[in-house]
Amino acid sequence: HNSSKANSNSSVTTISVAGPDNNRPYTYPDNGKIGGYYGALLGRIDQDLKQYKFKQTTTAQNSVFVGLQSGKYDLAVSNWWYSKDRFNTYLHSTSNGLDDLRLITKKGGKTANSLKDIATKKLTLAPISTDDARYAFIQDYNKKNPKYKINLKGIGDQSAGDALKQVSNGQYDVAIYPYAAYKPVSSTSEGTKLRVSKSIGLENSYFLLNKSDKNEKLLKALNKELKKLKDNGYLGKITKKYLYENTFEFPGANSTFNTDPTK
Amino acid sequence: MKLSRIITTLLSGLPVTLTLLVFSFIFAAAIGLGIAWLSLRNSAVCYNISRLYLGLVRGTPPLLMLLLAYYGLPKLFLLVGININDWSKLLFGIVGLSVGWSGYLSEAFRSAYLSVDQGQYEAALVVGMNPSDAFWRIIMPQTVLIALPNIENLVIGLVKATSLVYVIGLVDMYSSATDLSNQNQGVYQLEIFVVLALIYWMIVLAIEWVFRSIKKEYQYVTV
Amino acid sequence: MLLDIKNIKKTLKNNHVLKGIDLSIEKGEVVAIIGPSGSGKTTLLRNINFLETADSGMMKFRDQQIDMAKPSKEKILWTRRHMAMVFQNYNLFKNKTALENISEGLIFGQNMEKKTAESLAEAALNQVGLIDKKDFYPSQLSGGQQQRIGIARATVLNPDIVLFDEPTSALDPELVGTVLRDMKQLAEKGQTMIVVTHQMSFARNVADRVIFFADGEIIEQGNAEEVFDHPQNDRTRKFLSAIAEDY
Amino acid sequence: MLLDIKNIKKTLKNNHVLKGIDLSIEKGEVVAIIGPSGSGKTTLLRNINFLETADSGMMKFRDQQIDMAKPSKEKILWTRRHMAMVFQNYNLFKNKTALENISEGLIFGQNMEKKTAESLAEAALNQVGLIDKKDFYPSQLSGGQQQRIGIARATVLNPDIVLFDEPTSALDPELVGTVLRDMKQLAEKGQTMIVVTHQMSFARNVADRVIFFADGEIIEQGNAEEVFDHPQNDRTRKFLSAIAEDY
Amino acid sequence: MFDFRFAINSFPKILSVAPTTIVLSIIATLIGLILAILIVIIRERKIKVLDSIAAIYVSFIRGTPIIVQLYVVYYGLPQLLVALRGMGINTNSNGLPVILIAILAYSFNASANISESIRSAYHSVDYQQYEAAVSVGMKPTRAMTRIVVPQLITNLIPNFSNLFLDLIKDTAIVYNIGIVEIMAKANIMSSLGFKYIETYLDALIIYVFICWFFAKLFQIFEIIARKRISHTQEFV
Ligand SMILES: Nc1ncnc2c1ncn2[C@@H]1O[C@H](COP(=O)(O)OP(=O)(O)OP(=O)(O)O)[C@@H](O)[C@H]1O
Ligand SMILES: Nc1ncnc2c1ncn2[C@@H]1O[C@H](COP(=O)(O)OP(=O)(O)OP(=O)(O)O)[C@@H](O)[C@H]1O
Ligand SMILES: [Mg+2]
Ligand SMILES: [Mg+2]
Repeated sequence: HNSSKANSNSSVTTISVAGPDNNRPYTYPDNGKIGGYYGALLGRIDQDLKQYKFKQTTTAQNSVFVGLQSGKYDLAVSNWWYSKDRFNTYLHSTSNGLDDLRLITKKGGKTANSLKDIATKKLTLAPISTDDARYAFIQDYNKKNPKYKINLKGIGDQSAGDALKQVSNGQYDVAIYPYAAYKPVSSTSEGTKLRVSKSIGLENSYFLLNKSDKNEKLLKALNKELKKLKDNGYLGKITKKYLYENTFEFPGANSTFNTDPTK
Repeated sequence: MKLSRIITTLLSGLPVTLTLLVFSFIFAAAIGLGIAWLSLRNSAVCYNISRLYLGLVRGTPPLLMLLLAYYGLPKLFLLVGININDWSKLLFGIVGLSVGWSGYLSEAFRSAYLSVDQGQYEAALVVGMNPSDAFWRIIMPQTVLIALPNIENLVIGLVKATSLVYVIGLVDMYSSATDLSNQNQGVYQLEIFVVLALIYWMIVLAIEWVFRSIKKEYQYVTV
Repeated sequence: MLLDIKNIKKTLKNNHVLKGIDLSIEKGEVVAIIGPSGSGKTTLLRNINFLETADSGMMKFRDQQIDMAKPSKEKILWTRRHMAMVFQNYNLFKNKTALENISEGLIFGQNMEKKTAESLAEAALNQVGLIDKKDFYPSQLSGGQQQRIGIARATVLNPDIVLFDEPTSALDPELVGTVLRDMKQLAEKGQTMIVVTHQMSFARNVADRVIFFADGEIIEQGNAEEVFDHPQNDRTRKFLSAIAEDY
Repeated sequence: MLLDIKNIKKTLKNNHVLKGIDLSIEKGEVVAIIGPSGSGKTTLLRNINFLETADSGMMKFRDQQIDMAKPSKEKILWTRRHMAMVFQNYNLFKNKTALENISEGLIFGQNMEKKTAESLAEAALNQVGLIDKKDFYPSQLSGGQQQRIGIARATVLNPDIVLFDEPTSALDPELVGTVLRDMKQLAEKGQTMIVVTHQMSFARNVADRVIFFADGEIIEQGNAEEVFDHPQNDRTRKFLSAIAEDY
Repeated sequence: MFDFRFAINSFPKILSVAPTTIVLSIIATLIGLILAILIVIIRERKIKVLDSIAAIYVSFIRGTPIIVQLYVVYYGLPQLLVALRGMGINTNSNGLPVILIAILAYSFNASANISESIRSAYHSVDYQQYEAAVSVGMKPTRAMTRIVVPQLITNLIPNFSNLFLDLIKDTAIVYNIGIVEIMAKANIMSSLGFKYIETYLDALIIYVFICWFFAKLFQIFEIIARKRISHTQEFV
């Protein structure tokens, strides 16, 4: 059913892929295709899996999931983290990347080195896009740590630059971002006023797929491919290239990467 | 950031914005005319259908309308076995905006039609025109002229609404702006958006000028 | 008999506006209808021309017999193409020039070629002395000019009967004369006309027959002298005295 | 002299509408102004009441000297509170009842108590025989009734002068009489009035003086006989013959 | 794929923030109305300089998308305040609540649109009604408030209703600056499981109902106003 379409070569299956259009450096629109880390990863997978052809598009993040849910898209790419509901709603791959989470504060202002710090020091956390995995991540944290709850505010699509500006001008005390999102901002005039914490944890990301027989089959191929790319160092290579540091070389990276969050 | 870079980037989205504007307006007008026609027929069923349509369409935020068009419409078509997923996004954007604006246009036409002097129609019949000639040659042109100020407002509203197609990933002027802003981590957001606002304003000023010219052309046709 | 109407009845919102009227018009006759406001004069003309459909009534027009309560589309069109009407508020097509107002009926009512229609329209404009206004829109013309074009629009169709509904009552007093003069000329040429009017002098000087109409009925009719100078009915007398300038 | 206007001039869009007019009115005088459409009659009344401001002109009204080109707010208000105006289209306040239409000016123009104003308004309604319509809105009244309330609204203010601008020209012919009779009564009571009118019979029967106005100028004036029966000026003669029913 | 239970469970939660949408719309409309009246007075009285400024302001606001306006206020206002602080004026840009920014942006937007509606309603009142009022000796302002304004109101209501409904729908983008109204709540509810269709359907139902409700309310106002204030309806 849905958007799979028999090509001239009937053995090739077309997969429609969507990614958010403002999630640099993970995904962004690049001449009608997906750019950034996942653009590179998809390109490689497309090359390797001859039986699949990946039709790419970018759109607003909530829209990506409306499309994924309705079956318009087969595969959604970005640094999606684990949440139980997501994994129940969609098919998911094994890990396809490793994010390094940091807390960003204002130089000379209040500091935080862990999520618990934010709660105990009563710091205000910059609002997080409700579609963003970080939002669910903090919700999850709050559920697990009812004693040290963080005051979480939602917001619509917002770039890292905007959020970090709010920290640098003192509107909020702290923001949480993967290092990759912080890094490009750090060199801007606002960014030089910021201080970044050490890694407060590593987080896996996954592909999410619309539930269908076609995609079950795709999933198997994807998982096999991801394992190959991890093992041959391709993931590490593009992580270094697009995300500014090779998180796969971090201590504990291997065990984190290979854990199954559903267990 | 250089102003010229901002302007050229934003203008690269202009063709999409204008395409959306022109085609959405044409289709919205066509649907709107149909709905107005339904609501003016002497039939309770037709009237209620048109009311229901208007209630639904006019109560739906354009943002949701676009999502519905892009994701809902293909599902609907699949029910009858037609796959339209491969249509371009631009088409879905046009569909969403057309449906969204059809409600407003229908009301504009309806009220304009009702305010055309009934005597005009009768005078046409009396010189021996058949009803359809009377309608198309006398009533319709006057309806359009009466509706003109309303239509102008709606076109301007439509220009602005095209900015919402970001929600289905169409790269119009607004999306070009947000993407440019994101390329620089949002540092130049304010500058970019001010330029964006000015470009939209120019488009609207141009539209106002066109309508002013039309009004001037027909200044003696005081309906 | 050119037009012969029998027992036309019309009810509007429980209001018996026409209570069974008989009316016959001979070819060449000029009939003036007078009567108080709201008595149904306009309604009568509108029913004759099928702008409204009567509740009952038979009409013989030329050689055609028409059931006024159930006229067929063809008969309606046929009737309208052999009759013309001039309105109180002129009702010139606002989106058409003076010339187009006159040619429109020729082209779309009588399927005439555009060229021919336009030259006929120009001739009609010439006759009322308004040829220099041919490209003007109604809003650019005075009331008197508009009404004279309204009359030209009606007569250019060469109709068997022209119906006039208070053609001068929306006009400034000095402009009334010009319109009435056009109408008088028309009458002198032998045009059959039914004229609803408040201009007693026109009724008196031009009409072959005057009909006094009240409350949906013909109360009294006859030539001008009979009706104006020797009214038989109280209602007629009362109306005439209200109109007369006795303050 | 109650009102004495000197050399009033008014240009509207490069159009010399009033070309320097002198006009004096004695207390108790009834002046009728006649003249072709567009000659500036309405404009004259509007300038007297400061609904428009003249380009130049001096006005002496009662004991006040007013520069018509630069009237102060206070003088405008004072003038309006000693004059009243009756409009062609009645212009009753659509959002007020018949009674309120009359009392409004008393309460807000003359600072009268509401109670007193209302009893005066009722008396005025009684006089024109419309007391049973006191709670009706204008849309519920006939044109004749509306205009008679318009007159009551003006006269209840006990003004020194009432200005009438074609008070009957929007009325059905049978309704004209009632309004003219009200006006005649008023004149007989000694009310000073300036009446722009097309009703020659009213001008003839009621007016002390008739002014023929054309092209922004007073062409001729005198009593009715002088102007109507022995007009001195060609323009006057031409106008009178256009009005006369000679078709 | 459609999770009915999720849709039904989310509904009351999304509904619970509907007041934010409504209150935001109402406050913005009220402030907009006040600004609009000022604009109308300035423009109709042709007050020098201010008149042109008001005209440009209205044209600009009517010529730019609300989402762009929202961002310009959102990013511009703090910078303006910072700049003012630089000039020695003591302003605090930090504590600026987003709700204030939203209200401001939507009020500006409403003021421009409403001012145009009022102007057209004003022009549709027969000017002679005003003249009749001053000719019985009312002061000009009184003639306005007692005669012209009551008649203007009925002409205004249908347009005003449309503008209000548009504003309600336009608030569907305000989640972009972090205010939790209907759309934001729908997004938040969805983000956990990335299930959007259900919550968007909920939101749609709520919007359609709200719009239907206010449309009816304004219709009733109009009927009442016609009967009680303007008496413009023909009594049959
Ligand atoms: N659409 C309608 N619905 C109900 N009653 C109507 C309608 N049209 C006209 N009437 C009524 O029918 C009666 C006759 O109206 P008509 O216009 O024929 O009178 P008239 O003699 O032409 O009057 P006038 O001299 O004022 O033109 C009036 O009492 C009027 O109120
Ligand atoms: N606002 C205006 N702008 C330009 N010209 C105007 C304006 N108002 C009136 N005029 C012109 O001023 C002249 C005098 O108009 P006015 O209404 O005073 O005439 P009138 O004698 O009252 O005519 P009528 O008998 O038709 O009422 C006319 O030629 C008219 O076209
Ligand atoms: Mg009539
Ligand atoms: Mg006048």
